Amino acid sequence: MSHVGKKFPGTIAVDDVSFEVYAGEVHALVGENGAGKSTLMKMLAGSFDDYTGRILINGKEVALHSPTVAKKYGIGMIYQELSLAKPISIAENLLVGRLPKKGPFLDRKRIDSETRSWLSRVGLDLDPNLPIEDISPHEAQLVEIAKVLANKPCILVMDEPTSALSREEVDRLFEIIGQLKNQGLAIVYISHHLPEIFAIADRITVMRDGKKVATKDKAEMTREEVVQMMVGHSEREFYHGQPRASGGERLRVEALTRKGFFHDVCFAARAGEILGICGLAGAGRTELARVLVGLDRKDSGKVFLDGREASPRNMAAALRLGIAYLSEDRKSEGLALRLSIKENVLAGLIPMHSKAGVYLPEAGSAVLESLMRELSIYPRDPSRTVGNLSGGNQQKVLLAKWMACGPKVLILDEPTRGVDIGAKMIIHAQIERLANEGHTIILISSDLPELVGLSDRVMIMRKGHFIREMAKEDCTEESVLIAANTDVARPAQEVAHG
Amino acid sequence: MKKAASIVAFVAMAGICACGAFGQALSAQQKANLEASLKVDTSVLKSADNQSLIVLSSQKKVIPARPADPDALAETDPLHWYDMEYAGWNAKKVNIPQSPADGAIGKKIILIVHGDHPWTTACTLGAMKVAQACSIKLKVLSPNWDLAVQNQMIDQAINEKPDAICLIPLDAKAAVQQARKINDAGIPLFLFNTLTQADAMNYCVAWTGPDDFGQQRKLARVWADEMQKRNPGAKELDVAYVQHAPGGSPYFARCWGPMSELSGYAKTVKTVAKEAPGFDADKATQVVSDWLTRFGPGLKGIFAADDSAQAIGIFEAFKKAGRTDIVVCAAGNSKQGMDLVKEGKLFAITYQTAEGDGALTIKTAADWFNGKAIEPVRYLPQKIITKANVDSFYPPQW
Amino acid sequence: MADQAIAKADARSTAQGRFIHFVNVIGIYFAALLFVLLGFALQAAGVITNFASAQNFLNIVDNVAMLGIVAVGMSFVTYSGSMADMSVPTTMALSGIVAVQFLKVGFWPAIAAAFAVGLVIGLVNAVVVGRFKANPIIWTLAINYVCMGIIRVVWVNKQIYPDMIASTKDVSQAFDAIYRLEVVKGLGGNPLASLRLPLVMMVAIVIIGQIVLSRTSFGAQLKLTGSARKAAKFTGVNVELITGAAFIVAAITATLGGLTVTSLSRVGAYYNGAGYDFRAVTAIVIGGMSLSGGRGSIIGVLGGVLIIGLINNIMTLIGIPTLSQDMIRGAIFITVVGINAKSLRSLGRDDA
Amino acid sequence: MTTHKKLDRSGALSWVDHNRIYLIFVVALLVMTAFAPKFFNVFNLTTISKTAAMNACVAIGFTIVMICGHLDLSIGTVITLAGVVGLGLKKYVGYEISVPLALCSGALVGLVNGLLVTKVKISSFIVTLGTMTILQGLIYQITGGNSIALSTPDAFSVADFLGHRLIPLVTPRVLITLVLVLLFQFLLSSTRWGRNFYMVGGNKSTAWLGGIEADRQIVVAFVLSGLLAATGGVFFAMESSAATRNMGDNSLMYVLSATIIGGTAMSGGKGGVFRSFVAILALEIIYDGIILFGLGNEVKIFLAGFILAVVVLYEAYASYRHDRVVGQRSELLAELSAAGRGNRSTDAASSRG
Repeated sequence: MSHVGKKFPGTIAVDDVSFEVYAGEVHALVGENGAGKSTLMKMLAGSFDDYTGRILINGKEVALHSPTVAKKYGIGMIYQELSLAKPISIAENLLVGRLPKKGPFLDRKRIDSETRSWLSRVGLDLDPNLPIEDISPHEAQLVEIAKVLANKPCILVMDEPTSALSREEVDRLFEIIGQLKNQGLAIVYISHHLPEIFAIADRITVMRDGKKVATKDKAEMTREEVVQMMVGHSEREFYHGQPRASGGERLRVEALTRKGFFHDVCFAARAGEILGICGLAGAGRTELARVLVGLDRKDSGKVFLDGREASPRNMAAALRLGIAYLSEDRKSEGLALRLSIKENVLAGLIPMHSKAGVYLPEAGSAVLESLMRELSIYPRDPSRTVGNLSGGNQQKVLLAKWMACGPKVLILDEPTRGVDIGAKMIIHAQIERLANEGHTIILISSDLPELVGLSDRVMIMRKGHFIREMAKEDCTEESVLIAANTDVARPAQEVAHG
Repeated sequence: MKKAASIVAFVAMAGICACGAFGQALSAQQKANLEASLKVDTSVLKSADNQSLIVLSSQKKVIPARPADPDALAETDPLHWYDMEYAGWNAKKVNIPQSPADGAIGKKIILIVHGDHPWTTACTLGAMKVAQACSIKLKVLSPNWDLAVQNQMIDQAINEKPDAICLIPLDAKAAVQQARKINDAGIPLFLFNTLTQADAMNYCVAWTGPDDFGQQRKLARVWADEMQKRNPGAKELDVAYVQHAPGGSPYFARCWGPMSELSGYAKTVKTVAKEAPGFDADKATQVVSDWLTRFGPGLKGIFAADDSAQAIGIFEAFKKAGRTDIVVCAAGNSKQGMDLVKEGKLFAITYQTAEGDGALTIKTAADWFNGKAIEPVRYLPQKIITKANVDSFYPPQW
Repeated sequence: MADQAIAKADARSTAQGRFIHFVNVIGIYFAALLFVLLGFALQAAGVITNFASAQNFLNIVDNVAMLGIVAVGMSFVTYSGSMADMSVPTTMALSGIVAVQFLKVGFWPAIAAAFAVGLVIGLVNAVVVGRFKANPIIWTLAINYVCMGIIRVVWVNKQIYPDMIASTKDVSQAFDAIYRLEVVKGLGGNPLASLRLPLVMMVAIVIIGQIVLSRTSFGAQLKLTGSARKAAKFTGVNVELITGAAFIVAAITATLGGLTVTSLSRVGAYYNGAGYDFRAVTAIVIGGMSLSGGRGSIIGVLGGVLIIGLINNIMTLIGIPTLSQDMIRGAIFITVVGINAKSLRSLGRDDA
Repeated sequence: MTTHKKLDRSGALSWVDHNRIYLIFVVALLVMTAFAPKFFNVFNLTTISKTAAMNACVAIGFTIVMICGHLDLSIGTVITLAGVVGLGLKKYVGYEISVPLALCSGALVGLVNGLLVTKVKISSFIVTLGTMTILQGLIYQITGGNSIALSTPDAFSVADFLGHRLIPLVTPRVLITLVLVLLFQFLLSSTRWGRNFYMVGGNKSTAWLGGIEADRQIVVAFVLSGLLAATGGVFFAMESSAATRNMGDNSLMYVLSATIIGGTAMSGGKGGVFRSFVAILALEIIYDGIILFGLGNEVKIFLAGFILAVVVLYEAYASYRHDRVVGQRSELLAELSAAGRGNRSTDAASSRG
């Protein structure tokens, strides 16, 4: 199996790229958002019927005009967005399009046994008849991986497969990748996460602006070089890590509990401080944020804002109190993709820009103008539809929306997930600026360099408990990671005392 | 549960056997029952509008000979509608059960109407009044304008084995199979209110109800006379018809009935338009407004199939256009219609007794139980209501 | 930067975005104009007469006034992303019959009672669809059934007449005037051309509706909710409240429509308002409002209502039987929506 | 390994939830048997099955469309159209040809619906609303507002045949419906082709990526819906020996309610043909009982709305609850209950002390 090559003259998303992957290798594909990685791979998976250029598998030219055809040629793809049908059972999702048959009818027994064996392959023990909507998101991610593996592909494309997985699950996945590689599969691995890339890739291809920059063996490259190829400068130089003079206590959380999600969480944050919250997937970070802004109801505990108890009943109340939350899912929870930049940025200010019920969007023009400039939102035309912007700019619009509200406490949940490095740097600069201006920032992030680089303090969450607080001096990517992975049997309070 | 059901079944069976044991000859008890039944006087009953509840049409309907192929005649020829208008008169009755002639008292009748409507409520009330007077057990079923449900109710009614079934068929044509089914079960059937296809008449003891065609023809003459009076010497009187909802006999009787009548009676009357806007006042307003735009002052008369919503809509349209010269007649006997007659807007309407309709079918069944000879068709009286006599018809039945 | 590439595509799409706006709002009036021209052409060809008269145009708008009132309210529901309020017919019937019943007390109590009933239905829909996110179509359909059952059970299949129930003749005349009141008499010197209350109400509701939708914070939040419910929720919009409010608006206009239709037919009965659900949806969709929410305008809906009025008028003037008109109406409906969908799809937004 | 609580994955409640419609059916049957006069006998039960036959047949196709995540509002008019075509052409070509033609007319309407939904990409609600309106006009155009009846002996013999009782509860028309229900239930649950409908409704892009021709599947669903609505309509008309202009008008709301009550979700991907069938039977039992009790349509309408409302409300509430607890961690809950037990025991200890 060798040599996949294709040309796309004139196309904007992917421009005249040749790319090859050999049997028995893990080929990493890296690049900023919008660099064309995903588009390139979707062509391979048969998602487009109007690509130009040629694709060759095993030296023979093939026309991959539909997913069926691509599948026939043994191409399997794990998508960034889950491609599972929620009301349908795990088994049928896993074996979609090729449910085992006995004669003309389905072979229930084989469906069950086959599903179970593939699930156990990725470390899941679930009833194959459960619908996807009844399992948790990271279980679903594993089912997604199992689904592609079950197709026994000879070329496997993975687009950000680890974004929803915990450390253990990532390790397990890498183990599987290793096995597959030894079986002679060609694996394309797309990720923003450079440590992962360097952990498993054999060769690395860097893309930028829809063009290929270079393909090299891992041994010939360093992380810095890769980053430089992606953006033209190093990632490291960005985090200044200047200590900030933080003010008095702004937010205090006492024994906050939402049953089954997080228990007895206590912490305090000062004005002008960036408080990082670190934890693996499912540690309860997002759930904590949701309770703080009133999206979910707490079961017990107290929250104080500037010394006054603050338990908002809904997001609107939270906003009035001055707590805002930038959610991790910008496409469905963050932005109204069909509306314009202006409408999105000013969305949080509707009550404030209204007099006696009359909405005056012009009142926000100045704010809008300055935010678009500060965040260098591109294009600069506020009437543009947000859905047509690049991921990075969408994320900037989302941040701008909350900056416009000027909250006392801003909770950022994965503020740079899936964002290219250029946008990431702008966003980081703005976060630091907000803190310097005296806003309290609670930063939830799985991106350890970001978390460690930006935060003044880091709280470690594990399995629904706060287990440790680390000061800036003690924080390194490694120490935080180790802390987040350590099982602590004691309740959080004792840790706080210790 | 099952036990209870079987007991019920057993008792029913026992009852049937017991009845059978008496054989054909009337027992003394039956004779007494018959005598008591014959003594019942239903002529004292009144409907809500203070009219006598049961009045048979005094005029004898003249039945012409059937043309060879009525469909071949023009729609404006009265005989085109022969099969519909004279349905039942020439029926070749099939397997009609013999009357037990043992008196109506204590008999059980199932009355199946077509659907819920204030008219139906009044009709049912009339039927109940007679049933009460005759000591008939009456059960009323309403299928809510759903043919499938009406079929179901017929099945249920057959299962209950009543002494007779009275039915307003939802559809003139579907009535044939319905009537056959009831006939097959050996239950006497009395159709009423809507005219059915002629074949259905073969399976029923009798049909009762308004002579829709005859009545509309009568109304048409009054209408034409008034138009001619208001437009003396006019060579052409343009008229339009607001039709009933398609499907039943009123759709035809209340449009082509007058139309075919006037083709002979008043040749100057010319039909320029007909529409079936349903029974929404606002849709009738729209249609009539557009007619006024289209035909202008030439339009001299409108005949409506319904004197409530449609009539109201017509006069709203007139008001907007400032027209008062158009002669409007309508079929029906609703409160709104009578009010419009009283106001002098609507020229004439027909008297349609809803209670009388329901009453007549029960009365006919009672007569049959009492062993009287039943003519195949019984009409309700024909009356035209105009401003002159409208007061005597208040209060309205529904 | 890849952004520049996107910007190029985006510039193109902005031009198309304006085109969409054109199709959605101006386009609908363009279509209406086409029908007017068709009418002129038919008149010139001698197929129809008197189409081009002030009286006829007044008739056209007069005849769709009630539909307009109901459609504008329901379009709030559509705009909020809840597709349609199928409980409109019985809301109309129930509020109408309750009003007639309360004429015994007086005119204003009757109006108040009607609105109280409408509000209760709206509130129930608001809670169930807004708060518990029940499927709006199915839920409102169920409520439609339930209300129909209530009317039938309470009034036992009878219909009631305003003049028989009203305490005094004045009261029943006042009720009669809801449909018949001439707000402006003798328009342009023509004693017959006058503006009646339903038309005035429709115009007022259209103006209020358009202002509410485009100029108030409620409208802005409704747009956000309709475009992206979850994002709106995460932006601090009380989406439950906003969605619920849309249903209440629909219920209020349905009550107005119910009062008008009851006043017109001079009878309180369960069948008043039948068919207004689908008629309103048709007007809304022809008017360019997207069933997926957040797109369209009240002015557009008015255009849709007017087009329906024009089609009806022209077809009756030609003399096409009402029931055959359905075929043409249906075909026009699908064509208009198809064109709309296609123009949206050229932008990759197949959400019409 | 996964550590999440298995939500509603077992337990009586979940079982009840899943088999809701069968419970409603059994309860309705028991209540009516116990209380409704003359309910539980062969005649009456046959009446029920006969009445249910048409709508049950229509519900098959409607359910398939709904499983695909779409809605077919045109079924009512397709029923009428099929009746009109089937009976109207009989005198020219006989039932042998007119019935297939009637079925084809239904399938054709379905095809048009399907193509407009998939190719022009208009929401199915709108498309089928449009075809519904068009068909209303078309039927009027064909019939001139008149019903079509056949009163020839051969038509009567067909009608009698379709309506006669083969075995208790089953007439030939019921048998046709039963066979179709079982056939489609089987196809939908046990063939790849059938499962594909669920996949398309569950997530169209998953289906597409899985190599399922989603658009074709949707078109097939609409064609089936048209075909089965026509089947229900034409056989009903044949048994009545008449096709009326509005015989299908009441079916849409009825079938829609039954399908929802049966547990097929409007969002697609869930449900089943057999469930809809049982729902129709359950409703029919309730309606029949209402008639036997001597209650009027007002009760029936109210109850129909009430049942539908309760089911919709329950489902909305269930998903509202589901959203609240999805993702709960079992070990945290375990910890909590352990703590609770601990507290209680210490309380007990202190009170004893």
